[in-house]
Amino acid sequence: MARVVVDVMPKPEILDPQGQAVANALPRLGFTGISDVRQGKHFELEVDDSVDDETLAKIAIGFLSNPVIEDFVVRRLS
Amino acid sequence: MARVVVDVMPKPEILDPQGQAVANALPRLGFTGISDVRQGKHFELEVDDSVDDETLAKIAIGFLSNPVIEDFVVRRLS
Amino acid sequence: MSKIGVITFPGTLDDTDAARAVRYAGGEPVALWHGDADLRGVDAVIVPGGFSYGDYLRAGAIARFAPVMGEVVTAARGGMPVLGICNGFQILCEAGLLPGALLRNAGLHFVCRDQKLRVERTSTAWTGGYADGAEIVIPVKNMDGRFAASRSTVDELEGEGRVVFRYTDVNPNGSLSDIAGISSADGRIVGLMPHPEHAIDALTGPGDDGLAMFRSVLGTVLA
Amino acid sequence: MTTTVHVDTTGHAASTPDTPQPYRELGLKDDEYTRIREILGRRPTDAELAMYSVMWSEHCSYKSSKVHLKYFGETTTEEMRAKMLAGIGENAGVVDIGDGWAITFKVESHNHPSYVEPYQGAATGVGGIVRDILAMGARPLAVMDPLRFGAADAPDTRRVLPGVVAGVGGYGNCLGLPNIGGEVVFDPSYQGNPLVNALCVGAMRVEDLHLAHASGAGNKVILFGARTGLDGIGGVSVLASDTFAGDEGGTEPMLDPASRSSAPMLDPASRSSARKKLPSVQVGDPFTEKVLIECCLELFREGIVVGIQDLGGAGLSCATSELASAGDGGMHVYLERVPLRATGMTPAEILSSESQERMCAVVAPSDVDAFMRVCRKWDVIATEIGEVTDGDRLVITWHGETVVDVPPRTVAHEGPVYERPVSRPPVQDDIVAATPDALPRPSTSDELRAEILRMAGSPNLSSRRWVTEQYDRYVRGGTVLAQPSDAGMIRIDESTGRGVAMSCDCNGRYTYLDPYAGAQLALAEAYRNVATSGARPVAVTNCLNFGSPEDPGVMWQFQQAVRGLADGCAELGIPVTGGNVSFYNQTGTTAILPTPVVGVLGVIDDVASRIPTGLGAPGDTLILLGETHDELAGSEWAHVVHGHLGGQPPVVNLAREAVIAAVLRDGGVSAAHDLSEGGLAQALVESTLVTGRGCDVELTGDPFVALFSESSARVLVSVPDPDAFTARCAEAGLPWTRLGAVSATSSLRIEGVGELALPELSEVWEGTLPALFG
Ligand SMILES: Nc1ncnc2c1ncn2[C@@H]1O[C@H](COP(=O)(O)OP(=O)(O)O)[C@@H](O)[C@H]1O
Ligand SMILES: [Mg+2]
Repeated sequence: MARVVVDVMPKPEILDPQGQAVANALPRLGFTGISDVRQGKHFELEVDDSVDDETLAKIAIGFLSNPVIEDFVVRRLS
Repeated sequence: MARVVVDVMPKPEILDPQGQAVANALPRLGFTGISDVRQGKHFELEVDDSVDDETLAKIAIGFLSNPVIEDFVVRRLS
Repeated sequence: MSKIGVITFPGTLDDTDAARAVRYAGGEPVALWHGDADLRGVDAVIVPGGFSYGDYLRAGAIARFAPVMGEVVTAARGGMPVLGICNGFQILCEAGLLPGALLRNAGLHFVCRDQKLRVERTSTAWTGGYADGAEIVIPVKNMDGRFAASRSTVDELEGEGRVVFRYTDVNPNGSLSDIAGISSADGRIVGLMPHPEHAIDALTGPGDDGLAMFRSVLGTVLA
Repeated sequence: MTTTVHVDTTGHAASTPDTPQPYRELGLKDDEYTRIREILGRRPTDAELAMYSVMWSEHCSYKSSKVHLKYFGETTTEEMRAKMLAGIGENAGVVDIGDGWAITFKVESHNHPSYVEPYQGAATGVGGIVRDILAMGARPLAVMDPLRFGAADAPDTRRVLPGVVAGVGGYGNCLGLPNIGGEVVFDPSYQGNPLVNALCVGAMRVEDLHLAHASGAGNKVILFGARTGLDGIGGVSVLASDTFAGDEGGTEPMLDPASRSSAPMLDPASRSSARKKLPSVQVGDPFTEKVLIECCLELFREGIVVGIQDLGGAGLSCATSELASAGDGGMHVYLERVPLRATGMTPAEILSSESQERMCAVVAPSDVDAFMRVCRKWDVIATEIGEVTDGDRLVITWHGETVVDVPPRTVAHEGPVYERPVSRPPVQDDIVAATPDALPRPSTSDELRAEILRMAGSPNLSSRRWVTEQYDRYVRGGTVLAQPSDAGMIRIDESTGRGVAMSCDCNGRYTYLDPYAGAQLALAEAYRNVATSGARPVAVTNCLNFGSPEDPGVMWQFQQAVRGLADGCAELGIPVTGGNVSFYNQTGTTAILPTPVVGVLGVIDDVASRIPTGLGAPGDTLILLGETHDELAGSEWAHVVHGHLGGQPPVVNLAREAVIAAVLRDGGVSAAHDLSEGGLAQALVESTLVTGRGCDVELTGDPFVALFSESSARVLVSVPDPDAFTARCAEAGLPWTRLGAVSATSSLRIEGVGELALPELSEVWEGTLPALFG
């Protein structure tokens, strides 16, 4: 068993209104010094040891993210 | 300038319909060996060096997450 | 009578409405079930709106793997007219039948309003009944309606005249180039965010501007 | 996780009578605990204590309100009852609307959870009321959401309102239910205690009515829908702790026990002690509920459901005890069969879990296979968890050991009943004496014009578009009227056009000034809104939101409101078919404005004959039905311009309301809009803006009173043939005033006041909520 993390983020050229909304709200709440915010998704998977990296990449690219608009990163936690 | 990552996840005891939907779909797509999926949010912040950890924690707990139903982790990327 | 299939996925909501619109237009709606790899002999397919699988991962991301979608993709590649409305449009994009993707509305809220559109292309299976450049009002109602694609994809769509509907007045969701609906190159597959099936009479909708879409396809498949 | 679950069996309880139990932490009083011991002849087990405590809470047992609610029954005549197929006491009221159709509708509160977690609180509020309607055997058709928030510009309102609205929309939209109306009201008294009420309407064929009872020994009990998790077990988690935190003992209970458990926003202590003492916030899964609805409807169609009950507050405790109590036998539940989402849950936790999207059905053994087949088709988890027995006990076992053995009626229907002290607060005299008569009034035309604009842009009167745009009002294709109409209207039968209209209203300021009259004014407004759509009002539901029942002044408000509402319904001849009570809505010792939200259901034979809202065609004559008096106490004008609240609310005239309704149903009206908060000025502003047409109006009498008084029983109508129409008014004894005419211009022109161009008005009216909430 391993824990695998997949982070999916909007591509840099894609408008990210959610991140934008957070960035705009922070100064209003009195928090300064944060110049940019992007918001994406964070998945945590419990994975059998039999699942190899190639399979994980397939899951991430074909399902958890849409390559038209998103990038992803897969990490195995020890 | 530093990049800070905040991952916000539904608390373990709280229902996570999104993660559930992904977990249920995987076997139908032919991917086996994944026993559990949880889905949360992933924020990437560009932060001035003046912003200390305490401030980041405040932002994470009071704004990026609702502590009643979510846990969060803050990481500074070097 | 021409048979138009209407797919129901778990979480589909506007299937009865799409079927009603087909009936109003003079066609015979046929219910198609997500789990059956069977189009039941229909002449065209509507992928209706709703929140298939709750839209939890990404709108349309799970539904596109349903057994019935395999059949839809094959039939569509063979020229069968397919209309994706709202969630249906999102599913067609996820399935690769139409380019681009639909993202969270720029305002971050669900938006339900009577929306003005311009019909930009009438040489499709679903818009033949409209006058060129016609201005119509039909409801838009969605959370993820912002059309996004690479610059080159948008240029290609514009260049080939594949933008079928454009928002006029206001852009409700931040779609690129005010795009409300697009088609495949041959005009047989159309996807749009607004809901023509909710504009088939003035009693329950803003008018009946949507009815022509269902009449158009009946003309197409009869021809 | 390898938690060993410590199980307190009935045998163990009998042999350890002196074990101290945390009944106080669970909200039970000493005498209530004593009564439980008497009923059982021993101390309750942990699981029994969990069941009794939650079922005997104010929220589930109505212990403070019962003695007053009886009055609804006492004032309902046989004639009013004639069309009522189910009434108070069932999951939801049901009325026969003709042609074999039955309508079921109910409103419920989800106030406190929506303060703690606005999105999920509101979402699960919608989910809960929809399951109530489903449990009657009906297809849910539409929802409404009466909402109350603190001051519009208060920072916390900026946190709560967007979340609540997104939650109502997120759940309802995903469920495919059109939102056909509601309310958004701001008042500082709701600061820290917003009201989130949710209403659902459903329809069924009369013969499909399913009532919640478990009968027929040998029948199976099936739990289906979502898995059971640790959601909302809140208070009950003290049972699983080894040591009981006594820190709550001394504090005044501000919230009812059912919701108090969710009060701690973040209890640092709870983090260390693993999952113990969880806040009772539930997360909704509208997709699962949508599938559950379709699954249930298919089960009903197959005719294989003997009884059904939704799982809401109090979860399985409530469902099993109510099903068993209402049936003719006992029940045996094998608790270990319940599909769980978390490991190590104790029987008490499983019984108290408020996990959403679950239903419980009673099914004949021969139909179980068919039942399971339908559930599999919809991917709904279904588990046989027990059976109906021929005894009279509810027995719950856990891996063969008995953890509950109780007479179910004592849990579900024979909870404590309180006669709380009732007394009219001494300050009430001062409140009534402080009339608005001395407040400075605008008099010049410029002042009047400016006041119209100021009122139109005030938070309570400004356009609700920012809210309603987040709700799908089209789905299902049957919505005939929704915002901005006075009432929502849906078509029930496509072949005949038969439909229903629904409105819910309350002005808490009126109720504060005079709870008896205020409740009647709420009824009058909802009734009038329904009548204005062209429908015939037939039945009433309510959601009574009040402060603490332990405050005799609040109890007086409650008692007066119930009496006012019941007497009003009797006068109008329409029954109260159900409702909900929400007490403990207060911050500190300050209660909210008493807020009895009243929902009125109307029937229309053919929705094609509905009356559109706003103005008719240019040239149509504008007529004001009813009479205007100098009535500004509790008005929006006094509130917005002077921050004043005192005096007597507008006079109630229910007989007049009924005459107006009858005249409107007769036809001859091209459009209508009722007058309520903001008076005629606001009705004109809204009517012109929603139709985009102008009008020319001449006022009679004092122009200020004509514009801003809130006299009840008034409706603005457009009529193509004024002579015929006014002749009918005269015949019906209905006073009317000719106001002017709909014009082909785009401005509202009021003689002696001036001209208001629609674009200017629109900017003011539409701008307020977006500016506040983005
Ligand atoms: N929370 C809400 N949800 C849905 N519709 C709402 C909500 N609040 C207001 N509306 C709708 O907006 C319109 C105007 O509301 P309001 O002025 O309160 O109506 P009225 O005074 O006739 O009761 C009505 O159609 C009402 O149903
Ligand atoms: Mg009204």
